[in-house]
Amino acid sequence: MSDVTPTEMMTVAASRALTSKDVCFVGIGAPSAACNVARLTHAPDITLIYESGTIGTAPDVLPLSIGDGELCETAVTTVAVPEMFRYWLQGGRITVGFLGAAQIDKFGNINTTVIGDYHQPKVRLPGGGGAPEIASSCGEIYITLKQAKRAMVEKIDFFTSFGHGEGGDHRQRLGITTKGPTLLITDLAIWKPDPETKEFTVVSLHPGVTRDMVQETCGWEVKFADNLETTPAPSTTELMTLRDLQERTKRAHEGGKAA
Amino acid sequence: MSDVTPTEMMTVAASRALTSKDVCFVGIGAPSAACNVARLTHAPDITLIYESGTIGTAPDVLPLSIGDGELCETAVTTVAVPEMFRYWLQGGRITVGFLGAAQIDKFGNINTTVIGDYHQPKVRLPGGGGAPEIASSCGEIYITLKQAKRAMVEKIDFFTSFGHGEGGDHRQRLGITTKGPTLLITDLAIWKPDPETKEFTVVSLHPGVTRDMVQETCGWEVKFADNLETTPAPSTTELMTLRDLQERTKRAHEGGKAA
Amino acid sequence: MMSKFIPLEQAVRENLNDGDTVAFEGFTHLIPHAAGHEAIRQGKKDLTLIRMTPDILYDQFIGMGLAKRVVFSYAGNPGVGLLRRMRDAIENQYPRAIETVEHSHAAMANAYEAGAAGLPCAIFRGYKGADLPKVNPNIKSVVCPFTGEELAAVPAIRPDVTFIHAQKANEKGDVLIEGIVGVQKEAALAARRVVVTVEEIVPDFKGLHPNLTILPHWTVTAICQVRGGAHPSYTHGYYERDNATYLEWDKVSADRELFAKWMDDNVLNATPAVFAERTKGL
Amino acid sequence: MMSKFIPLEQAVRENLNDGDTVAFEGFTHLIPHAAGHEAIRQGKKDLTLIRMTPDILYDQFIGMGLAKRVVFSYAGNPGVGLLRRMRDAIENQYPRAIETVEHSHAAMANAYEAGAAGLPCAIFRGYKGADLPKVNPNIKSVVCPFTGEELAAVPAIRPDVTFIHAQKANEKGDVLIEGIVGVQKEAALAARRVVVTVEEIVPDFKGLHPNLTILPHWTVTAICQVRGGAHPSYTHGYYERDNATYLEWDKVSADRELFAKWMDDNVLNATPAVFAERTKGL
Repeated sequence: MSDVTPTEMMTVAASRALTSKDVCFVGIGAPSAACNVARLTHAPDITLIYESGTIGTAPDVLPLSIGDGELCETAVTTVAVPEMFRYWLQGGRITVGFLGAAQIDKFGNINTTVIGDYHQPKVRLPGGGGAPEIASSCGEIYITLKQAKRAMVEKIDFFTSFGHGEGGDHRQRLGITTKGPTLLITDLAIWKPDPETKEFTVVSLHPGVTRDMVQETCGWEVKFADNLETTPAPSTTELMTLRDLQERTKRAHEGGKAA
Repeated sequence: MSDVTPTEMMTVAASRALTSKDVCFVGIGAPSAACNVARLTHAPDITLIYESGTIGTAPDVLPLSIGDGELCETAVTTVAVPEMFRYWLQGGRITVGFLGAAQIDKFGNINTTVIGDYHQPKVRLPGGGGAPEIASSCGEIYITLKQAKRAMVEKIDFFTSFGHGEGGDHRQRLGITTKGPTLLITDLAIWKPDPETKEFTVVSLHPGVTRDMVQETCGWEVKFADNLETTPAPSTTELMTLRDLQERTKRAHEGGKAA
Repeated sequence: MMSKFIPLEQAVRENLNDGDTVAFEGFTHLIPHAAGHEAIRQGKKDLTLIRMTPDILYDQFIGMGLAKRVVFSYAGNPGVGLLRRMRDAIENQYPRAIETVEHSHAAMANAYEAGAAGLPCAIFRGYKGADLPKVNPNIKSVVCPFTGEELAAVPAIRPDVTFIHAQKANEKGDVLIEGIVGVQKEAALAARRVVVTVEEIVPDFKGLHPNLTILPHWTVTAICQVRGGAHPSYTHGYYERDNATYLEWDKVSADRELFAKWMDDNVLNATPAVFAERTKGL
Repeated sequence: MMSKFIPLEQAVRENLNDGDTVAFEGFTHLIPHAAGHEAIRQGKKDLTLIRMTPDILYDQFIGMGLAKRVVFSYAGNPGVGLLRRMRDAIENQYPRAIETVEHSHAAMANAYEAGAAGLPCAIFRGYKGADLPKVNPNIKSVVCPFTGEELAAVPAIRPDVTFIHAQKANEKGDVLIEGIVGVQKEAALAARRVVVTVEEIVPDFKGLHPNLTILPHWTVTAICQVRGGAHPSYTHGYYERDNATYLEWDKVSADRELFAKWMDDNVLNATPAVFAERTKGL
C-alpha cells in the first residue's frame, strides 16, 4: 500500500509490539491508537488500562480523554483513581507502559513538563500526569513519537520521567527494578536500547526511509544496528483496522451536540 | 416494671446516651443491642457503623457477628474493610465508639487480650480487633459491661485499648486528641470520669441498687458523685423494644438450617 | 452535619471564601463545571485551586485572574493539547502571576487518599529519577523501618471545600457516584466542607447495589440540583462528554479577547439553568 | 497468568505447600471453608496462617496441629466467644505450640492494603497507648516529614497464597465479589498465588454494575466451583450465615476428643461436594 502515512506506519509498528498476554497502561494519542489496533488485530486478549481506573477496556472508538464514558462501559471493571495508582500500577501488575513524549533523549528520558527553565519556562507543557510512576513501575516502557530535532534532543530540559538516565546501570543504581524503555517507535524507525550503554539504536527502518532521514530529524548522533532491518509495511488488515478506527473516532468526537 | 433484669437496665441506660446525630461504631453484644434500641426508639436517625464496612445499617435482628448479611442489606452503603479503618474511623468521622470489655480499670483502660502474662497466659482472650484504634479515633467512647470483681480491677493485665491511662492529661501527653471514655454503663450504675482525675465515678444508681452492691462487684474503691441520681427505670416502650429485638434475634440465630 | 438542599448560588456563597483552598474534582467524568462557573460569577478570588487535571475549568478560573496557586499533576486539555490561559499566566503572568505546586498523578491520588484517611502525609514508591522533587519542596521521603527502602512522601490534601458533581442524591441527602469514580470520594472526605451538584434527587436508593460509591448525608454540607452540571464533561447514564466543546476550547483559550468574550457570554451572564439546555441531545 | 478452572483438590495441592504463609480471607462473609477443609484433608503443615479474624476455620487448622504461626487481630468466634482450640494451643501447647503475631484490625487492614499496593509497609495512626507494640516487634513507627507526627508502621502482608470464596466467575476467569467485601481484594492482590472458590460460573458479566469488585482473570491462579463453599459463613445472594453452627462450634471445640471426632466426620472423611448439601435450605 503506497499511500501509508508515516504516522500510520508508526502506529502499526507500535501495535505489533503488543501481545494478548500484555497488561498495558495506555497513554492518550498515538499509544492509544496502537494499543487498540493491536487489540483489534493480533492481540484480542490484551488488557488495556487507562489511568481513569478502567481495566480491560475495549472501546469502539478511540477516547479523546483518558476518561471517556466508553472506556468504562466496555471495561471489565472500573476502580477509583487512588486504587489504580496503588494496587495496579505501583502493585507491579502492568507489563507495558506506553508513553508519548514532547522531548526525549537517547536514553529514553522524557520531558513533557517545560521547554526552558522550570520556573521561567519558554513553553509550559502539560506535565507528567501518570508518567513518573508509569516509567518506574511498569515491567517495561514503549515510547512512540514523531521524529523532529526539537523532540529528539541531546539533553532534555526536564526529567518528567526517568528512562535509563545517563545510561548503563543508572536505573539499578537508583533502586529501580523494572526494565524501563525497551522500545522506541517513531514515524521513521524502530529503536531499541543497546544492551550495555542503553542508548537507543535504530534496529529497523520503515519502508522507504533512509539513514539520513532518521539522522536529519534527530538531535543526537544516531547509532544504527549492524543488522539493520526494514519494518514490514502495514498489512491491509492492519491499515484498514487503523483507518476504520480513526474514522469512527473522528465522527464520534466531532459530533458533539446533536443538531 | 418490676421484672426488669440488670442486663436489660444496662442496655436501656446505654441506649439513652445515643442521639440521632451520632455516628456510632458498634461493638458486638451489649453495645449492639443498646445502639439498636436507641435507633428503634428515640434516635431513629442514628448512623450505626460495624467494622465489617456496613455504614448506616438498620438490622431487624441483632447480628451474631459484625458481618451478618442483614447489616449489608439494610445499610446505606458497604465499603471495604481497609476503607472502613482508613476513611471512616481514622478519618475522624465517628462520634461515638461503643465498646464492651473483659477487664477494665478505673480510668477506662480495657483488656480483652489475655488474663495473666501475655506470653504465658492463664486465659487467652480474643484480642483487640478494632478496639485499639476505636479507642483513640472516635470522638468519645462509651463502655458497657456487667460488674464483677474480676472484670473491674485495680490493674488490668494488658492494655488492649487505652482509656485515660494513669488519669489526668495522660491522653494529651500521648498526642491523642479525642475525649476517650466519657461514659461507663454497667448493670448496676452509670459512671462518668471525674473532670480532673478522669477516674470513673458513679453518677447514677439503677433502681434498687445500693452503693454497697456497686462496691462489692468492683475491684477498686468506688467513688460516688455528690449528687448521686437514680437511673429512670426502662419505659414500657424501651423494654418492649429491647425484648422484641432479642426475641427476633434468638429465633433468627437458632434457626440455622431449615428442617 | 445534615445535608442542605439549596440553590447553587447560595451553596457557593456560603461555602467558598476568597483565599480558600478548593478542589473542584472529577476525573474527566463528572467535572463540576456548573459549580465552578458559579464561583467565577461570584468573583471568588485568591484561590488555591487543587485538581489532578486542571482542565478547561481551571483554565477559566486562571484566565479570569481568580487563582493564586494551582496544585496539579497534569495541566492539559485532555487529548487536545495545552491549557492556554494557564500557560499565559505562567509564561507571561497574564492576567496575574500564579504559583504552581506540581505533582505526579500517583502523588496527588495518594495525597487525596491520605486526606480522606485523616493522615498527615502519604507514602508511595514514586518520583524515582524524576525532576519534580527538585522543584517542589513538598516532595520528601521516609525510610521503611522494616526494609530500609526510601519511599516518596507528600503532604495530605485537605481542602477547605470540595465541589463535586454526582448522578443522584436521595431525599435524606446521601449522594451516589458511579462509572469512572475518580478521586471524588477522597476529595470530598478530605475536605472541611463538601458541596455536591447532582443531576437528580430521588426518594431513596432502594434496590441499588450495596457497594456503590455513596457519600452518606452526614458527610455532605450542601446539595444543589443542577441538570447538566458537568457539561462539557459528562454524567454516566445521563449525557455524554461533549468532545467538540473541548476541541473548541483550544481556539477560545488561545486568544485573550476571545476568551474574555466567551466568559462574558457563557459564564458571567449565564446561570446554572443553562447547563440543562447545553446537555440536551448529548 | 491465565486462570485455570480446576477441581479444588488440585488447586490446593498445586498452590499450597508445607511451610507456606497463607491467608484464607473473608470478613465474616465469604469465608473459604471448603478450601480450608481441603487443605486440612491434605495435611498441609507448618503453615503461617494469616487472617484478621481466625474464626472457627483457623481453630480447625490449629486443633489439627497444622499451624506453626498465626498472624491475626481478633481470635474469637464472632458473637459467640473464644476460639477454644487456639486457646488450648497457646495456653497448653496442645497439640503443638504455636507462635502468635498479634495486631489490631486497623493494622491488618492497612498491612493487606500495603501488600496489594506493592509497598513494603503501611503507616497509620494507631496503637496509641496500647500494649501490643510491646509484645509484637513488627510494630514500629515512622515520623511524618511534614508535621513531625509519629505514626505506627507495620510490614505489608505478602502471602505465598491467598484463598478466597466469591459469588461468581465468568468463563474468562474474572471473579466477582459483592456484599460485605472485607479485605479479600487486598488479600488476593497481595499474594503470589490466588485460589478462588466460587458459587457459580457464568458466561459473562454483561449488564452488571461497572464498579463491582472484580478480580480480572490475569490476577487469579485457579478457580474452583464449590457450591456452598463458604458454609457456615455465607454468600450474599446465595445462602445465609448458619449462625447455629457457629454456636454449636463452641461445644465441639471445647473438648479435644469431640473436636477430633467432628473433624473426622466433617472434614477428613468428607469432600468439597458436601458443602452444597450443607447450604440447602439456608
